[in-house]
Amino acid sequence: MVPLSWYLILSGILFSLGVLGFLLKRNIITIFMSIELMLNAVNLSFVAFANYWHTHPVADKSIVPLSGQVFVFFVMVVAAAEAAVGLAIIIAVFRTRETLNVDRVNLLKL
Amino acid sequence: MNPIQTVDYIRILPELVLTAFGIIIMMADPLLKPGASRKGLGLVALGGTIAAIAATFCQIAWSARDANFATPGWFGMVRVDSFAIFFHLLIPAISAVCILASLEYLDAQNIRSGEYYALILFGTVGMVLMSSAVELVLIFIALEISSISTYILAGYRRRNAGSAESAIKYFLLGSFATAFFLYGVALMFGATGSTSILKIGPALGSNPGLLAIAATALMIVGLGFKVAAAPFHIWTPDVYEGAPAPIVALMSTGPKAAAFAVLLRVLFATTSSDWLPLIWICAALSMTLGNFGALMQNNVKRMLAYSSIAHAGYLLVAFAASNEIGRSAAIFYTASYAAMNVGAFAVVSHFGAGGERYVSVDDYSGLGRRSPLLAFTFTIFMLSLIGIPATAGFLAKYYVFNAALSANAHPTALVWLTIIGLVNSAVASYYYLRLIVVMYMREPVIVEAPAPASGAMKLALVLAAIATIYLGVMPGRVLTYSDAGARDLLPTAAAAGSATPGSSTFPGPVATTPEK
Amino acid sequence: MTKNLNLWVIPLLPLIGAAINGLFGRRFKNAMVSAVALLFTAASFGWAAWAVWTVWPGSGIALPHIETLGTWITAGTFSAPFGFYLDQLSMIMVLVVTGVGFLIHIYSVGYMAHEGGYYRFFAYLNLFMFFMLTLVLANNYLLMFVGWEGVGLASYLLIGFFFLKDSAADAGKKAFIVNRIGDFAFLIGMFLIIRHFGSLNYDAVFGKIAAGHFTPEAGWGIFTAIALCLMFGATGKSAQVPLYVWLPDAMEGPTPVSALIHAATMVTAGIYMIARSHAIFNLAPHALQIVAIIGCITAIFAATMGLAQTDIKRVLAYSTVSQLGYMFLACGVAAYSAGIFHLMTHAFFKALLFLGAGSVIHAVGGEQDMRRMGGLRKLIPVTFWVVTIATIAIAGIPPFAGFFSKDEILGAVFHSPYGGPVIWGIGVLTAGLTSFYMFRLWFMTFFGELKLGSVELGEEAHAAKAPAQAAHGAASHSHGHADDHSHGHGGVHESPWIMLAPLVILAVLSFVGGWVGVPQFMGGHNEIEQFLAPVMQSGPAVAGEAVSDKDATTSHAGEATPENTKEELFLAGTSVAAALIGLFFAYLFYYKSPELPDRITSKMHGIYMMVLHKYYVDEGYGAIFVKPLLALSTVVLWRGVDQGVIDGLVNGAGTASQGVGNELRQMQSGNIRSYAAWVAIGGAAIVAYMIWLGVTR
Amino acid sequence: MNNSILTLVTFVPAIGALALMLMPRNDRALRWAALIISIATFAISLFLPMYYDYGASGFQFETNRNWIGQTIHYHMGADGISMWLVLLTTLLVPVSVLVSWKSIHDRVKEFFVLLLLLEMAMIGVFLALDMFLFYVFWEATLIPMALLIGMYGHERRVYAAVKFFLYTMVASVFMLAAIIWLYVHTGSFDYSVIREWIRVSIQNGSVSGTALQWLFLGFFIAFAVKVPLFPLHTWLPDAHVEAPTAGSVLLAGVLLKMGTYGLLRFNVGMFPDQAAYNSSWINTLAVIGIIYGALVALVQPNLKKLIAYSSVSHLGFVVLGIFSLTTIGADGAVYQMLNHGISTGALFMLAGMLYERKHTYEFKEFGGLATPMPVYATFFLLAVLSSVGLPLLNGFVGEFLVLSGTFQSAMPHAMLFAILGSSGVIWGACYLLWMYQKVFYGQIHHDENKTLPDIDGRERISLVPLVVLAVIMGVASPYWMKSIQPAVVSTLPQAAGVKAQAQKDHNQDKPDLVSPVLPAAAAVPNASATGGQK
Repeated sequence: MVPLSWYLILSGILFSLGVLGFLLKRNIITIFMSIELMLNAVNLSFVAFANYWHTHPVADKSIVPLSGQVFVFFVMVVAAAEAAVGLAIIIAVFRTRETLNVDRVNLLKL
Repeated sequence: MNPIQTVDYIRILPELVLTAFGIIIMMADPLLKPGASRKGLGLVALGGTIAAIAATFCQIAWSARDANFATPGWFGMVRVDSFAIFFHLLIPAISAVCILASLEYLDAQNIRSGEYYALILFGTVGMVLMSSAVELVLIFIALEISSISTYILAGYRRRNAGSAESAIKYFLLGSFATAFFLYGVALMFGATGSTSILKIGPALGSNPGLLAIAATALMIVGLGFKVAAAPFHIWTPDVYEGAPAPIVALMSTGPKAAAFAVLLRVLFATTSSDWLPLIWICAALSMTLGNFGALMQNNVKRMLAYSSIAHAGYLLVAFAASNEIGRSAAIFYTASYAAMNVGAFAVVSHFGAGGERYVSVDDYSGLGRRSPLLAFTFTIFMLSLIGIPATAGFLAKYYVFNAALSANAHPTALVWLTIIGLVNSAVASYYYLRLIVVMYMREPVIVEAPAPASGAMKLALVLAAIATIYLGVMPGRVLTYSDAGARDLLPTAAAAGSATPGSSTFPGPVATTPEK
Repeated sequence: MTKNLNLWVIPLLPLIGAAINGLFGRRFKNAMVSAVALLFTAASFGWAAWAVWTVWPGSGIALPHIETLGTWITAGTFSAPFGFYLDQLSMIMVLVVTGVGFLIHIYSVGYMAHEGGYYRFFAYLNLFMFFMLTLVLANNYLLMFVGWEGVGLASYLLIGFFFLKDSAADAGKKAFIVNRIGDFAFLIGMFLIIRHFGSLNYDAVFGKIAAGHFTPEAGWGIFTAIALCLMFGATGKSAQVPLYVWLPDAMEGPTPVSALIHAATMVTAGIYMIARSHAIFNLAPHALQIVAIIGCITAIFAATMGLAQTDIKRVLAYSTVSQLGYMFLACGVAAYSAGIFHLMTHAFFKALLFLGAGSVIHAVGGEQDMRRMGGLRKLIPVTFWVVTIATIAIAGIPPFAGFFSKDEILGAVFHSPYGGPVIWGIGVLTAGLTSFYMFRLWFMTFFGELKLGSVELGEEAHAAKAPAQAAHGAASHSHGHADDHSHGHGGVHESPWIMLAPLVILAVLSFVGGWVGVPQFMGGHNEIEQFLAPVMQSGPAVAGEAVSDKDATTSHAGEATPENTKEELFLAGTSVAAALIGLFFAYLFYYKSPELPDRITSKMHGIYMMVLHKYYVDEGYGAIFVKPLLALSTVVLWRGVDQGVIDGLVNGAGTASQGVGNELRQMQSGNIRSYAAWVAIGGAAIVAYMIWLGVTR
Repeated sequence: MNNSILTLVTFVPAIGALALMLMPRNDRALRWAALIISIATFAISLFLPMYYDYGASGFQFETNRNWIGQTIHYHMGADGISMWLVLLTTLLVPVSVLVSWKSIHDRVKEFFVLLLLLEMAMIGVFLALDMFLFYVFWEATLIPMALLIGMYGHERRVYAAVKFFLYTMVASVFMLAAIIWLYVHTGSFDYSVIREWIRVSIQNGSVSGTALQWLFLGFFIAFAVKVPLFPLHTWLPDAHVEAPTAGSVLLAGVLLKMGTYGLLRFNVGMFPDQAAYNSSWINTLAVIGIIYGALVALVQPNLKKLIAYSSVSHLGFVVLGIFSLTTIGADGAVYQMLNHGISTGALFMLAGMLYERKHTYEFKEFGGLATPMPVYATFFLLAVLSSVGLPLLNGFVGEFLVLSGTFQSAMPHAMLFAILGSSGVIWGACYLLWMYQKVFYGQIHHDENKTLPDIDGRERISLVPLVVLAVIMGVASPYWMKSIQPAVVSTLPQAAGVKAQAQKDHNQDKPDLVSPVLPAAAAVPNASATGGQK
């Protein structure tokens, strides 16, 4: 059986990749994708942890370890909503600035 | 037994009411003629916020009758204790004033869409829910509800490049930070097997493991971003500058108050206080960066943005105090800051006129002559932001520093933090004073008189001003509420839940009934 | 037997006069103003005379007679009353002040008749009377200080009476400030008295000394300190070295003012104060020695300066300084009654001299330079005769008043351990010089030819005269009217009788005034010394050194043994001889061969210039104190410390904050990715810190 | 009546300000209304000395009720110190209204509203016995004053207003920190409670000297800036020069007194040991202030600046008297506060009247004004003489007592301080007479000055009360002292740590025992019985 730590390390790597993508990419859409990557990395953790707690039941019976898997759906829903709104905003930016290069979106500063 | 009881609906009544009003507005909007003023919808939204406040009073009444009201409902996800009720009153009130300010603003900016109001209401739902949610994923969702609404609202001046930029910055960075928060939630889930704040505390004990510590750190990052605490404050000036002024009024106070509420709940969930040095540093950094950054600003919105960073810093001082007085002070501070800052941005939004033309400090020259009342109210807000006695800002600061000085843990460090804070507030007085100076001591550079404020705007200003003065002069009642809220926050009280009904009862009706 | 004399009325009457004239005088006619002023001064004199007569020794009323009106200042354990104190000493003083004051008031009616600001003048003059009477009648040092400062104020106002002239305004200011330097020491002296006696009341202070609580061994340092402070205070008011510089300049004031304030009364306040405090001084032999030395130096120093002056009033001014030096000297040798005696006679003849000089100036149309005068003997005979009497009196030729008092002092000096032959010799020399410059004045003014407007004056006189003439144009149109009268008289004329009458009375007093102090070796009884004896002995029967010199003075006055008489006669003869020698040289230089002085001065040009420039003392003070102080204040303190350092720091802090702010906001590059980097770095730091915390735990 | 009189005095101006705000912009009516309100306040305040119990010590007319929660109280009370300072305030405000009658013609309403608000805050500062309340009033004076300077001042008014505000703001936050610290440890804001707590804590050693020292400094810096004590004084000349006349009058007359009042009431009253411990350097600063202020005043080319620096010098006396820690010195200091309010207030009014005519304060524009303006010159002379400390005028009494008290003080180097401080009498004469000569004496060099109108009836009416008071206070000081003295005595240190002082005071009752250099005197009974002639 694959140990929990592997999942967690993978999740951490994915999350870091998301962060790096945000930092290094210039296209707004790509950056947005990086954020999605970060969220999905988190989802991976959730699932991994849910599985872990499923096999290691806790004393407090009111805790429902399966909830971890449910959370993933919530996160996905939220991510979808974010995507909808985000893309709308990106379009608005494109309309006013006619570019998707994030480095050129710097009217407001100092 | 049906796990969901009637009382559970009462527990989310304000959210329900707000959502209902939001949906009504969304549905009504297409029925209105395009290009027509959406003032009517604004009034509906205003009604929604008032209804939400009324719903909160319903909760208060309920809590007086039902000792178990404060126990978590909805499968342990929502806990309506005095703490939550405080924010249930505060946040819709903020929204109400912002809506009042928006009524005039939207006409002035020629924005004709009803979703604006609906979005405010939905955002409010998120904020209100944040304050009563005790489950991390629910908090995440509530956070996203409020955030997504404000992302859109920030970009509402569609023809303005700055507004769009503000929105994209807010959106991208906000999502970025939320991802950190979420990662923290996941790790916390991993560490304890639960995402309920009420349960992770006892599960962790006083010596949490590495995973939990990392989780706390990540959540601090996410929430720190939302409250604009340094070093996560960096988005604030840009976003505030570009966003519509009434929305800035809202998002500099409402989500902030809610995020602080969450921060309070999360940080004090465990008896561990590993995060204290972090908060100390954040507080000192926020105050310093905020105040010094504001010194040289010429754009009033931007200046107030920096100021809001600084105020987040003052608020964090109360966190650093890490005692009940501190928690109470923090709660009180959110209310005080909301009163003065909403007022200040309301003035900015009115004075900015069409296209927010007049937002530089110089534009305010001679305002005391051109529009004495507007200048006078603005002065009240500025004085309050400086922290002059007899205003909300002073008392808020006073309680914060009082808390810091009465802390038992790390007294020396907190004395220093207090001194940093006090010196900062002296430095800060310079840039607030600058506005007063130009208003009263310089001759006007703009010849056209500012348009007379609409009734709604006047009402908004008067409400904010009264609140500012009231909190500064007669804060007694609000303080008893914040004290009660602070008491309910304690993990022990929360764990005991129904065992100590007195502490979880909102003191309002108890205090007021005999008078009536 | 006690009797309420209401002594407070004596000073209060002139104050009422001053108030009436000051508040309403502008609307009064001149006659009304003078009537008010004279009435209240006369009433004050009358009341004083009545009070003195009532308590005259033998009347059965115990002296000193003390009346307390109420508390003036009270704080902690300290309290100072409005109390009045009448003893033999203050009797003499109060009579001299009110008497001479009244005469000078009368004179002023004539002298000031054509000046603007007539009401102002009399208001000030009455105000002066009020303060001077407070000074001499006070029963405690603090109230004396009231008078002390108050006469300084009156002096300031009166010197600066012709305030359109810068020189007058300057002189007034100088007088006040220099006096304040003395007052500063007086204040310290008072603090010391409070510290060690707990009170400033004479009866308390002297009572404690009289009770013999203090031996010189135990109290030596303290009494010396107190005495030195008081003495320094007195040097200011009584124009002694080093603070005499204000008095010659004070001649900018109207001449009656010079007579009243700067000759007869105010300047003697210092002498009065030392005499009043003799109990303290007697316990401080070192201080006495210093008083004697200062008096001696002042006497000779001022006399030499008087030699070369050509301004008639300045000669008198230096003469006053010199005579005050005598009085100081008398106090320094513990011959207080001799000092007071000289004070009294000096008041008569010096007031007379000033008033006479005023009459001369009045006669020659405002001219004050003696080189332009001459031959006035025939033209103004009354003035001539009274001035002659005064000159003889001051020169110390018997049987005029000055002789007795001066002889008394010199005798005491000779015998005293603080004096001795050297100081006595200087005193005699001074007497000779006094005689010389006074007769010089007399000859230059009244003999020879009238040279009005015909003499080409030296540069000095020009320089002095220039501002006055410049001021003249404006002055004649306003009430600030300069001394030079513009109601153009063709020739020299005698003054009206309202001015001459006081002169005559003073002349009589200058003649007979000394007879109250005829020493025993001349067959007199020295009444004044005996009169004052109870006061001067109210001090302690002190042990040691102080007692011996007390004995010396009392023996000198008291008994008359044959050897004593011979010695006294020798001493008196010497001083008369000195006076006659002075007279002879004056006759030689300024009557017989008037070209002689020029020859001498051209030979001894350096010394002459030094004397003419008054030893450059004013210039020296200016260079040492005034200019460096102003430069320090401007350059170092104001521009340097205030604006440079402190404001520099304050403004610098402001600028620095703004600079920091400007740097900090560079963080805000506007670039989303850099923002995200901040968030990421911050987040990484926080996570790293927390994990480090967890790992190390 | 007795316990609402203070509330009445404090808030009548505030109510008046509110009423003015609601009035239409009729300048004439506004002026009259402001005058009537301020005179009414003065009339009400006259009840204080009338009903004051002169036999009692401690606070009177007290009112004490909960304000915020259980700990922050609305606690007001007056003793002999604060009562007279309140009266000084209520006297100076109507006078300031009169003096602003014509000089303020723009934004009249705001002006008088600010003036009355300022009055309320100033009165509150003197009467508050709850530290929180005190701080509220303390800060509340700041805004109206800064606005008065900034809105109605002269060329560099903005700089001056901002400087004034920031200087005092920065300093007072330290006081706030100290107040909070005290609250946290005592659980109370009440002055008497905290004072007692500190006393007890010192006795049983439950509070460290270091902590007290920091607290002392926290209060000290706030007050020292307000006084202003060298080297924290540089805001004052700027503020004065730029302020409108009424602003200067109240600034010098009352606001500076808040600093010295605070030093006496709080620094000395609450921290007796620290006051004694720190007296050396504080007195050094005070003496430097006396001499420095005078010397700098001496070379000012500007009338108002000169008077401003003279305030630095005069307030040095007050600080010296307070930190002599003797009854006499502190009595004198309190008296000197009142005197300075009156004499410097009058000087600023006079300067303002000249400004109305000439629109400048530069000396080179004046000279010879005694001729066209004799009445004005007379008033000016009286004010100058009062300021210079001429006996029989008020200034002398205060200065004398301060210096005398310092001289008797048991504090280290007290005698030296007293002597150096006494030199102030010389400097005072120098700069004030120099000023008087520059303005009034000599020839008139500017033709337009020849026809300057003398002061009119309104101006005379505004000056007369001050001048008359200067004389009365100079001759009848016991009337004031009988209430000041007990208050000072109960404020001055009684704690264990200043035994030397207590010993000293004790000794002063029996002057025979005083001097260490006169041991022979000790055994002899009171000498005045034998020496006095009765």
